[in-house]
Amino acid sequence: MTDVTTDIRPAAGRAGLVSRLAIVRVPVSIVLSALAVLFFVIAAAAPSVLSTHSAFDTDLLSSLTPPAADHWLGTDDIGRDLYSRIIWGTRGSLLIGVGAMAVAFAGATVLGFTAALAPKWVAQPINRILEILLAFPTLLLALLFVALLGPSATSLLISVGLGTTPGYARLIRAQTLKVKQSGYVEAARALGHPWQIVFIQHIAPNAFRPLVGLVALGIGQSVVWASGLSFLGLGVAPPSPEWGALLEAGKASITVAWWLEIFPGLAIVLVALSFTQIGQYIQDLAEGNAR
Amino acid sequence: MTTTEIESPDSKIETFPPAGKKLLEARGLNVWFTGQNGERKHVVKGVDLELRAGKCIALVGESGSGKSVTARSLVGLAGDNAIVAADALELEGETLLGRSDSWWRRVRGSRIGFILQDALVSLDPLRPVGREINEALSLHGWGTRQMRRDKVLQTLTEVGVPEPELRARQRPGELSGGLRQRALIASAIALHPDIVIADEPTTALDVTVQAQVLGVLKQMLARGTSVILISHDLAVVAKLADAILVMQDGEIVEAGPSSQVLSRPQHPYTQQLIDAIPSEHTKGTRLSANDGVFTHQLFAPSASPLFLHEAPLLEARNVVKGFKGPDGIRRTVVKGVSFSLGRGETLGIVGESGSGKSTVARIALSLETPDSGEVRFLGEAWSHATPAEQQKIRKRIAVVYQDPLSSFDPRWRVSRILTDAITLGDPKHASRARNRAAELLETVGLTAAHLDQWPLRMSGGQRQRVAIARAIATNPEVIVLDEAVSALDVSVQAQILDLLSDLQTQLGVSYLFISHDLGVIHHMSDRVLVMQNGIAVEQGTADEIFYNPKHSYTQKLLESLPRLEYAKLRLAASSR
Amino acid sequence: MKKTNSASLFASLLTIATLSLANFMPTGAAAATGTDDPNRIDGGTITYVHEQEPPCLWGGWVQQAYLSRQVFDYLVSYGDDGQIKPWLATDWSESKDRKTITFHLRKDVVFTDGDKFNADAVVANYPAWEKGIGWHGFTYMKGFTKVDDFTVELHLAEPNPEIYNILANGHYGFQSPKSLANNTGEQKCLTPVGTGPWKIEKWTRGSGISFVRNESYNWAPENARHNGPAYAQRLEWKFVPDATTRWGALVSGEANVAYQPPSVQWKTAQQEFQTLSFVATGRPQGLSFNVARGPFTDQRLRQAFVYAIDRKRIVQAVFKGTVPYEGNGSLSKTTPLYLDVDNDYPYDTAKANKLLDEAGWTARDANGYRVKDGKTLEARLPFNQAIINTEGATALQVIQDQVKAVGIKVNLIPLTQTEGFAGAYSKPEEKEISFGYWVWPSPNILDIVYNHQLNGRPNGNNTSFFNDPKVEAEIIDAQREADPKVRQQKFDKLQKWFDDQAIAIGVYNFTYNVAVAKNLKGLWQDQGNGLLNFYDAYFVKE
Amino acid sequence: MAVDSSIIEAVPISGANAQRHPAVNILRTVLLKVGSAIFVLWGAVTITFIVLMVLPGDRATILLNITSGQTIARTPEELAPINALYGFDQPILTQYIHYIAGLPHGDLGTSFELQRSVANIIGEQIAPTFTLAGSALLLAWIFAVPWTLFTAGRGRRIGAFGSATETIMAGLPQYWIGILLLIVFAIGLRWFPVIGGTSFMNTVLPTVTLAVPLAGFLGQSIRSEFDRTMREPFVLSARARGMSGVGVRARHVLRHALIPGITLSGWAIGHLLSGTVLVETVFARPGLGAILVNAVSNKDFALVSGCVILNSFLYVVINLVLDLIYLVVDPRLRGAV
Repeated sequence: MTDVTTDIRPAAGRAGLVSRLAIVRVPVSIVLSALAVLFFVIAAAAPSVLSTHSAFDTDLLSSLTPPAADHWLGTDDIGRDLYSRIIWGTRGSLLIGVGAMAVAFAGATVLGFTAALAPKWVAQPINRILEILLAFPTLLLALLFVALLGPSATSLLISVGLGTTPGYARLIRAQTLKVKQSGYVEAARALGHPWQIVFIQHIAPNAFRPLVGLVALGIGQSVVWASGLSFLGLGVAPPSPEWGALLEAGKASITVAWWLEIFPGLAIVLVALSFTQIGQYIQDLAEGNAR
Repeated sequence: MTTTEIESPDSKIETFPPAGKKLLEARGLNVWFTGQNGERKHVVKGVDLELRAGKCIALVGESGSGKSVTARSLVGLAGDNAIVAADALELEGETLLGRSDSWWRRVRGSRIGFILQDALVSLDPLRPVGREINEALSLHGWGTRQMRRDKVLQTLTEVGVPEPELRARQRPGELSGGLRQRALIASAIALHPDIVIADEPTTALDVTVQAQVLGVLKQMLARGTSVILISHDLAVVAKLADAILVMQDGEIVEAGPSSQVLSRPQHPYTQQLIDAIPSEHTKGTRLSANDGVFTHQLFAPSASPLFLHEAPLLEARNVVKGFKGPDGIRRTVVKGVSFSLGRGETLGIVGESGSGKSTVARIALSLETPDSGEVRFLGEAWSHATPAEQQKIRKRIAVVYQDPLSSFDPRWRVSRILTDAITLGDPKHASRARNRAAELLETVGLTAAHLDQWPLRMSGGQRQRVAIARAIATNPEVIVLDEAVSALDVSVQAQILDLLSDLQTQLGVSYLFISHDLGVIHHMSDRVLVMQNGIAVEQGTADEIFYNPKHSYTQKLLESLPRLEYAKLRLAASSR
Repeated sequence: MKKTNSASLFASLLTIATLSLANFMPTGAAAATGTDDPNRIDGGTITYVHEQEPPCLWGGWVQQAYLSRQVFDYLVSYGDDGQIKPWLATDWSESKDRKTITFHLRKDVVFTDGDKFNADAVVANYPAWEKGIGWHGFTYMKGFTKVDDFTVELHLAEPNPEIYNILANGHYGFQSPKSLANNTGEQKCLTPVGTGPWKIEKWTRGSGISFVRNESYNWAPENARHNGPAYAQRLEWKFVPDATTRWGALVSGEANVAYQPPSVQWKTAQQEFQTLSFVATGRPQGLSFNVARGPFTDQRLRQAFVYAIDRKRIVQAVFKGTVPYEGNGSLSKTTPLYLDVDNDYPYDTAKANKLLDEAGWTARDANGYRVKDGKTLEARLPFNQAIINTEGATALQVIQDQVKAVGIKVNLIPLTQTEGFAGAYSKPEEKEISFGYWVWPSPNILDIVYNHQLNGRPNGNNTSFFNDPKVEAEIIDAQREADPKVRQQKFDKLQKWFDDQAIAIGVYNFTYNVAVAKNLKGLWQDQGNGLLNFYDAYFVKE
Repeated sequence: MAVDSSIIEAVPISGANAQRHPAVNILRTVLLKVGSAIFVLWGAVTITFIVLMVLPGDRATILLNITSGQTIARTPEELAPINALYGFDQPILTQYIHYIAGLPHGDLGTSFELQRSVANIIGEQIAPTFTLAGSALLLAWIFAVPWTLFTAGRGRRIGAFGSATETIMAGLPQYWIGILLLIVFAIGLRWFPVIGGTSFMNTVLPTVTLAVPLAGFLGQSIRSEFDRTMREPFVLSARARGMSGVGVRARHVLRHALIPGITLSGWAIGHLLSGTVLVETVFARPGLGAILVNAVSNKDFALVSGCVILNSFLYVVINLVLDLIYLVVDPRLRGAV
């Protein structure tokens, strides 16, 4: 009998995701977000299923057609179907988003765990390096890497990934330190489990749990980031319809062909939004805040 | 249920006006909560209560009984998702139903004061307490700035806060538990409301602090304020209340004058609550109604019960431990504690918060290494053993924490929690670990059906049973129980204490039993160690300590402890 | 004769114009108005929105010439008819060996810091030219010598008929000797001191440069519309990288003159504003095939590539009339001795396919690309994003798409500014096709871009890696030819040969367009290199 | 029953904490902070140096090509004088030591591309960037605080609406908002100037552009803390004292909710260079962003490094300032410093 408020509040705490999903009523916004993500995943995996035209075939006779029945989202200045280009650009854009997160989390995991768990003489230097990298402008890190690797999807992915690594590393470190002090880690130690087992069974998975949502969130943000680099002319080689490149190219025609700028932008927003929504939802579930 | 009538003569009653005016009355109070999915939950069911001037009535019940919701409904703060209905709900004849927010704001704080438990979280931690009290005044447009400032100090003095100027400038975190709880009371009574509702005002407080706060409430009563006291603790209630209403599952199951309810409980639930309180009188008796369940003789005790001449199972010698605080300053929290624990024995360690008892527990488990001194297990090095040696001994010393939930990996179900421990205890059992887990659950009074449950979805008592099952899974010789029953409702606590006793009898296991609760300690312990500020001030058999305390601190602790009139209770029980 | 004799070499982006083209020559109001317009308003601030911001005001980059032209004066000036007119030099004469030119200088010219312009000033500027203009060595200037206070001799290593064009081109202006001697590097970079009609008041990096007029200016070139101080009081030169924004600034009236309006708005610009256009001389934007190695060593493949692309339509669709189609891969329409080959290689995929079949690229892979001996017909085409704009990149994408239809795979490789300027993808084994242009006022551009050696080392400007001593000799011979008619014939023959060989083919001309508000008159583009001249520009009452 | 869950049981009972020696402690803290700040700056400069050295592309070639508009490889004869002039021919370590040695004297070196001292360039460009970043942060706060105040902790519907708005804002690409704002408000409606500049009217659209995603992030972080704090018992206490719902939000809950917002603001200021680059590009506004992008492209080490030093310095300073702000907002921390 501790907290008088517990009796009117739903128990906050933790439980397995699966069982929670089963009992929690999923909000409409999450359903819509999941549908959007599904749409984009299909577009990335099998663009031809969703596209209506070729994304690369030019048709100089129908350049800058406004959105219509034939070209749902209009055409660009050399007659390519914008809708199909957005669909075909999904793979590149999502790959950059997902890949950047993979890079960021791979780096951040190693750095974060080491900084939190390694002996002082290892952890301290890593903490220092993290501190230096955090003081570095993220965009500059990305710029340097693009300059180093040349403009391509791969270098965008690596640049955005590495640029955001220090931030995530610090989060993982903080999370690991928190889990390290938790009751169940102590319980496992008291039970007689050696450190490696405690790490594998408890620390690593639980430190990651609240970050699962962050990954989804980061995918959306990475797409935005990468498109920003494309916008600065550090993007993917044409004619790739990567979204940032579409925005860059559409800018010149915006006064007469608004669709070239609006729709790719909306695609980016939609991806960022739906991934963020799902990310937050997963995070809430993981932290037990979902009702 | 019957309306409470306060007629019974009590020693205190003479200081009050004989029959107070009716201040607050509820008839047929019902509260529902609307859940996320629109379904309604009936949490308060037809409660009747009546508070007369200068009286104290108490709502008693366990968690989930609806007592707090009832109290909050009386100040219109049941919550946004609550539906409150009543045949009548009146404050001095004015109805409280359907009142606007601005009307309520005028009532709250000026006519009805409301005190919550634990001022550490019930006062804004970012603001000085003086400001909070001042706010109570300014919200009701009371006085000028200067008058309010004086009033704050006056109110603080009223509730017994020394150096009020200094304290008013401090934030809750900077005050001791007793002072901040008094400050909280001050913020609720600054405008001298006729009615004060105190919701668990002493819960989470150390026993000495609790005594101080009860004293403040008593003074309020003496000044003519009427009090509605909400508590789970019958002993606390017994000190103050004129009448007691016992709540269970949203209903009042018994109501009557305190003496009557406590000494001649009519309802079995009331009876059960009273019986469940552990104390010096209950030593060696069962606290709960259910019989000891012990269907499986799972394993022979690892060694035959008593080797008279063997070394103590656990022996701490002059253990010292300090920690560096966030300010970089090292504080010694355990200052040379020695004890020994024999086979099949229970050593109780009692002390208030900050006494260092939990650190002692961690040192006993070798989760901390003492700065000096050492702990030996069966005469072998334990606190200073190599990790490999420690690994072996760990399986023979288990632990149960206050909050079992936090000691379970949130990703694991009960089965995994138990099989993990079983396999670790003896890898040979891996193949039939699940069966053994089921047996363990039955041993601790659960069933195999619980295997696939998430601890989060279990009740506090069930979780603690799982924690105990995990503790005995490795077949240990010692179990460290660190406030293992402190978070439980009294009836559940009774069951767990009984279970622990049963296990000790059958397994011959030794307990290092750490608690702040003197009653529990006395009930459980063979020998007791009293700690204060990191020092073991007194050590001896339980009866020596409790009936013949030598050290002044021990004496103070025992004096502070609110007790029921046990003789009377026992009498009542035997006459039943 | 040395083989580098006639080459003025190194293309910077300097420009010259000689021919009038229907759509690309200023015909309009802006240029033709006289000095005594009754509606003229004295003073005012002209706001010009330009695209790129150079590091320093003066130097060898055309972006610097645009600016230098406002604050410096030059020995000679381009006339509207393409003839060279006197400016700071009143007259001049050439020695017999054409290697020494004697200039007689004006005597009334004063720098804005009070320093006098004279022979000493000319001589003092030469070291700065030598050091500050990256390609200076290719002009064959050796230095000035003072004859008397107002007479200098310019010495050339080789006779150079285009030397006047170069001296008039915006890079070879004069700074005050005092400032050259005493000012800091930063001052020389940001606020050089000249004799010109404008003085620099302030340069806010990332934003723009404020010019104020030189009140004592009274030595305008002969082809200027007036003499005396500039009409307008101030000139605000803003740097706005985005075309749409520049357009918006013009439309909203914030700017009076906008550089390179968006192509999609060009029609509107022509209807609602005054426009000025100038087609750059030299070599047009074109494709150069690597003839040293790879598939395009085969002439049939080069020709097939050209037949496979519909160049006229691409230029029309992508640039919407802002730039003209150019068929000639060697010389642009405005370059002297230009040969029109616009009708060669019409769009003909059948012919392209036939040529490819003949060359043995008959098999196709799963994606429809041609294969021979297990190798896909594939070409790398790197392009520098700092030089090829978005529309240029779009044109390349259409080309890529069109040649795909005949089974050629083109890989576009965008280079960052760092890569491009660091010389990435400039070796024969790194690319099959190059895309780029050279601004140069003379047909001897052929020598710059086709000579395989330069000072005994591989010539970096030879992007087709062409290596044929016989043809190189013919180019030099044509450049040195004294008889204009024969010279024309020789250059025609060479242009035709390069066209037939399809070593380099044209796509479009680099064109310098501006849109001008209707209430600003008198603005003209230098007919030698297209530099804007704000000196004569004035506002009129509306 | 509260049994200390923390390892440290010796919680000071009163606020007195008499045993400390404040002067020694403060000096120690200051020295530590300054030391780590210098270390961070040194590390950032060194990383910049290493990366720019590793970056492909010869600086002398870039310089030659950029001043003549060409993209070709250069001969050693052409490069030698440039290398000698800028000291590119010295051993890398020498160049590094030379640069580092100049720093303590405030010598940030000279930009070889712009022919100017880096300190001058930064001094000239810092104001517009600061104005932009500062006003964007301010605007983000001005939006986020009332927005959270009125939509957080008010039931699911309103909360979901508030939170969705924030999510959308946070997900908007900055340059995209910038372009749209420019097209609609400057070019279309002509409410604001089109050409970039540093006047007030010139700053409005860039500020909004930068503020929109920031307000989204800020709102999200404030909201979650707000929601959490609304469930704290002291909220009930204050209500029971007679305080109105709005009063509790504004006077108690908000203060708690601001703490994560402050953390985020520190992060945002620390990354102002990243944020302003795109916005400055879209609006053709002077500032460090464009300078930085160009400097990286041209391997202009001194300039890039100057920007890095500025940013790192800012990061360090902001963190110190934040520590102080935390102390004001959350006095509980005072004992711990």
